[in-house]
Amino acid sequence: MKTAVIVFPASNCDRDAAMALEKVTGRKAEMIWHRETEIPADIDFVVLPGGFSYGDYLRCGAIASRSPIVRDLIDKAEKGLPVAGFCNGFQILAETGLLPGALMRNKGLKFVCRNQKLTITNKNTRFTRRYKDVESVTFPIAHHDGNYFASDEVIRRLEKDGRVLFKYDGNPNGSKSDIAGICNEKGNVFGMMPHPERAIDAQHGGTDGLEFFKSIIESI
Amino acid sequence: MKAIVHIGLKPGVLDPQGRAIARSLNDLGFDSVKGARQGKVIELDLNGEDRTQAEADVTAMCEKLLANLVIESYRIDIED
Amino acid sequence: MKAIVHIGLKPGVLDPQGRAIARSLNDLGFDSVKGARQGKVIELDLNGEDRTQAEADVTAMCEKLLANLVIESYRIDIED
Amino acid sequence: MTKTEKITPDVVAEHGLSESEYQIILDRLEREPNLNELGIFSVMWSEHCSYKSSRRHLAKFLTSGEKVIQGPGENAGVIDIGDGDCIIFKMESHNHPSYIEPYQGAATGVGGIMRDVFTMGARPIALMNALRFGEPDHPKTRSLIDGVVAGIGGYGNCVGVPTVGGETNFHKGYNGNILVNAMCVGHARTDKVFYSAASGVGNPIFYVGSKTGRDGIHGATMASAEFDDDSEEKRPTVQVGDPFTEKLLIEACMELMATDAIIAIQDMGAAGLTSSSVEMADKGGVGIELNLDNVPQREENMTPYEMMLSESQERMLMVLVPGKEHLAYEVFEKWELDVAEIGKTTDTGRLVLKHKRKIVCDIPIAPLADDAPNYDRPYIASEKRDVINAADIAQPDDFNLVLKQLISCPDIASKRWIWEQYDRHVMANTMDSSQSGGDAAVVRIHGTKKAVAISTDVTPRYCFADPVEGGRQCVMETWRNLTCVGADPIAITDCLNFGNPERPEIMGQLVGCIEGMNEACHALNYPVVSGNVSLYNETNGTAIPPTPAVGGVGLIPDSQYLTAISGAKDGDTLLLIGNMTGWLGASLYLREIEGREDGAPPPVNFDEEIRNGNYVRKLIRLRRINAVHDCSDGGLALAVAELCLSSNTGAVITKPHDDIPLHAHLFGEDQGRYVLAVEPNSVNPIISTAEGLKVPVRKIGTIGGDNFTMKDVFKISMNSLRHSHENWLPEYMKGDAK
Ligand SMILES: Nc1ncnc2c1ncn2[C@@H]1O[C@H](COP(=O)(O)OP(=O)(O)O)[C@@H](O)[C@H]1O
Ligand SMILES: [Mg+2]
Repeated sequence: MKTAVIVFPASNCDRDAAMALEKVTGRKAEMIWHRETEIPADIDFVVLPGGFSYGDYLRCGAIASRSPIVRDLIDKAEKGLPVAGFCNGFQILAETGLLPGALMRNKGLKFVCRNQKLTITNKNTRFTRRYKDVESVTFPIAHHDGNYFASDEVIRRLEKDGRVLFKYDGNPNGSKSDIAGICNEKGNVFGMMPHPERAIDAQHGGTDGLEFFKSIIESI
Repeated sequence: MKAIVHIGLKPGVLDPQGRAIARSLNDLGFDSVKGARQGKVIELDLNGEDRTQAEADVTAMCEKLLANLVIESYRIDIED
Repeated sequence: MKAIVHIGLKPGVLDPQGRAIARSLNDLGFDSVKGARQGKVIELDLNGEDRTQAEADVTAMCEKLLANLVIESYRIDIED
Repeated sequence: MTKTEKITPDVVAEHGLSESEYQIILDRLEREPNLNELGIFSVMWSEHCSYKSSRRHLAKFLTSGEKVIQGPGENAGVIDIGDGDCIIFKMESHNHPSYIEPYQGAATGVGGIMRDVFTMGARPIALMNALRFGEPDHPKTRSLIDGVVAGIGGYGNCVGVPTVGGETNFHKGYNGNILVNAMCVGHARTDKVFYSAASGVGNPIFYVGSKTGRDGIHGATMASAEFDDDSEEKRPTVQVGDPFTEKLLIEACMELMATDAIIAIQDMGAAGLTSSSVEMADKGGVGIELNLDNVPQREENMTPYEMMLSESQERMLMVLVPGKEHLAYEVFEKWELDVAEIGKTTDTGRLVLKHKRKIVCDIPIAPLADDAPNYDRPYIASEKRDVINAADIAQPDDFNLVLKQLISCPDIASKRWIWEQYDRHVMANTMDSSQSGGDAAVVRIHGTKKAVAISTDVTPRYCFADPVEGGRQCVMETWRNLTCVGADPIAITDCLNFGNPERPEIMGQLVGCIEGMNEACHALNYPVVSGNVSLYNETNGTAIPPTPAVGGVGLIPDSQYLTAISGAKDGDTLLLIGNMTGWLGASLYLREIEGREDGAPPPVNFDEEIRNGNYVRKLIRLRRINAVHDCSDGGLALAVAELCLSSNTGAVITKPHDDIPLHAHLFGEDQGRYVLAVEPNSVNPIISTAEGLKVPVRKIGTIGGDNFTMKDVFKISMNSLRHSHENWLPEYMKGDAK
């Protein structure tokens, strides 16, 4: 089981993501620099970490989504490689088109950092299946642009296909339909604004995020 | 050459920034303001002399990077 | 009436955003791009018919709220 | 400007130099300076860089101790936390820039203080901010808060360093001069600490980071000039920060520091290239020659004057080991930052600048730094105030109302609106932060069981009432707050914000506060390892209240022992540690309820404080305490109310049987006190051990229920208290924008 974290200039949750992966897999995650052109073939799961890649200039995640490594990531994800993006990582995935929709400025126009309760809306996925007996989790959120937007048509389809995995309990940013996390059609690419990787330790943020990582790792 | 790219939200996409601006202006006593929208302008300095080429290039830049077509539309002006 | 307010950084003020955009365009193979600057446009819907009045009002809005005069300058276009 | 421009008395005055200071320059140079040289003297001799009014008084501070690796004099202080780990920290002001351009002023303040810390080899792990705004009704206050908070968050969040705590006060004394003090705490390995002293001759000097533009030229002199109504015209000197570049700069510096290429390194802070090069040369006793043509420039036709005085952000200067230059190029090019060799160290002891093949500056370095003016400004001590007898202050009719007023008054009301805009969790090591409303923030040292506790404090009310007593108290309060989370307090940094030192009464406040602080440092063995002075905080002749902000840092050897304000459980017994006299002078109660700001402040008794604090810390380590909070603003009643709010429960406190008036009992601000929530079966052992240690302890009530109650005196629902506490700031900020 080999995992990797992609590091962009001004990623700042890369270490947190790597710690979470190591905790669950028992093995150090590989850190891949954005200038690389290829994700090694033996990598089983890739995380796009949170942060402010390229200063969030132009649009959050926009410049990162056009970087060399992400071009290869798109290819591999389309062929089924499991990928998860948290916060800035979700914004990048939306910018690539691997996930539908866009993340806009929070409705309140302010950065918001809090412990956010989330309802798990589909437990039948590679990313959530270990939450069997759990209805909701609390993950930290910390973002300025987490307001999920997609056309009504897209939202309807996401809901119908069970591709909305997490919803906010008390919408912090104006996201349509309270959407916090979604996956692609194949179910191998997942993105969410909250930070499960900051919820793997009782001393810091709680442990609600552990089952998320265990779910996806087990599924591989 | 210079290209000016205007990028704005598509109609129907909620614009919280625009709305906040209009409200603040009303609060400041500017009652004539009925609504506001915020967009961005990107000014590019370009090498080369060929207008048609420039237009084609900048269109490609918009499609590939500058605009997010899920929520934004764009308009290009080329100046000499 | 409509007012279009263009707001940009004053010359000499650091524009990290513009720099990042230009660099990314170069990376994508758009070699003709020498530089980029990003500004914003605010489009205001206004009541009333009086152009001069509108111009004065929008200038006041810029000075009071829309532009940060420490680092930004602005330009106003009024359209009917 | 060209260097042929004549140096007239006006030009000298524009540079903020007095006639006598100019005379010294003439004597030292034995000729007239050119404009570049004058500019360099002017920034180096500004209050901001030379500490000319405060230096002799700062020299009195206790600055050494068993755990001190580096005291004041470097970019930041360094303390030992064992196992080869050290903590590097400092606090700095960005008051004037934040008043002029709140977003950028505050943002660049955060950026600047971080550079002071990572320049020494430390990875920044926590940020704090101490803010003072004018009264809420003042027309500028709201937009200043909005901009400052957005700026602090905008910078810290992007760089990815958690902003874990701070303090926010409001007072009309800050109407025209807000205070924005930022603190950064970093972690390094003791054998990988970097210093700024250049050494050797012929070693290459490297410039890295952002390009130099015309930003903030004369920023350092602006920060030392009093404000008047024309200040708006000084606007173009404001710098713009780029946190993205800062983040890259941190990573790149860390990467280069892991090699053995660096001899010395120094950030370019106030007075940019000038102060960084002069300080490096001066500390190392070498000369420096720079070729300004090689300085990476953002704008065309920059003059030597502009390059030397620019305060463009996110830049560093380094002296490298000859032959290792390629390492710098590799690392900084990888991170897409500018990197250039711009000069060499020399043995001349002079600062020589070349531009377009001409020498545009050639001055000896010693007078610039070491021999900078050092004034013994006249001062008069503040007049002592009378002690207020609590019995002379009328008892309120309605204690419920008083509680509500205090819990929602601007200084006490929840600052959630502020700290929710700060990423408090990034780096995944935050164990306690603003979120709990507790006394100190706690951040774990990555990969260890150790954690550092951080607290910033000062009570300007007390410092204004009695600078010496207020000085003692602010140091003491950080010590107490660190104790509340079970940390061993180690050392402090400070940021001394005062008015115009040329006025003897202001100078008296500065000298008095330093004296009081220093007494506390000695009594507590709690040295000062870094700090900053911000003077001339006045508008139209009115000075701010004396505000010596203190940032304390302590160590929790095993983070499992962490105790916080939020752990109280229903059924716990409430204990009060410490003596009680019902001190209402200079209290929050007196100001908020009686509208009076008079009276002597509560005195600090160091022996009692140490006994009480050490006992609390011991109980925490024995895991005898579920929750703890010290009594500060608003006294016992507010301490219990805050503890209940944080723990999400209520409390019943008992009516005392002593002759202290009830309102003084509840709201008096006697120092050295802690409220503890403990399991009922711990009560007797705690009390009996305390007796032997001469620590006063009494039972004051019980935790639990939905109300905060004192029988026959008040009963208020926790919901209503919470509502009052939480709502003031968001409601206030909803008011008219700008
Ligand atoms: N500007 C700020 N930034 C971050 N946290 C803040 C700020 N102002 C206040 N806080 C937080 O609010 C809480 C209460 O602050 P304060 O009343 O100053 O505490 P204390 O009196 O115990 O020192 C603390 O947890 C503090 O960290
Ligand atoms: Mg406290």
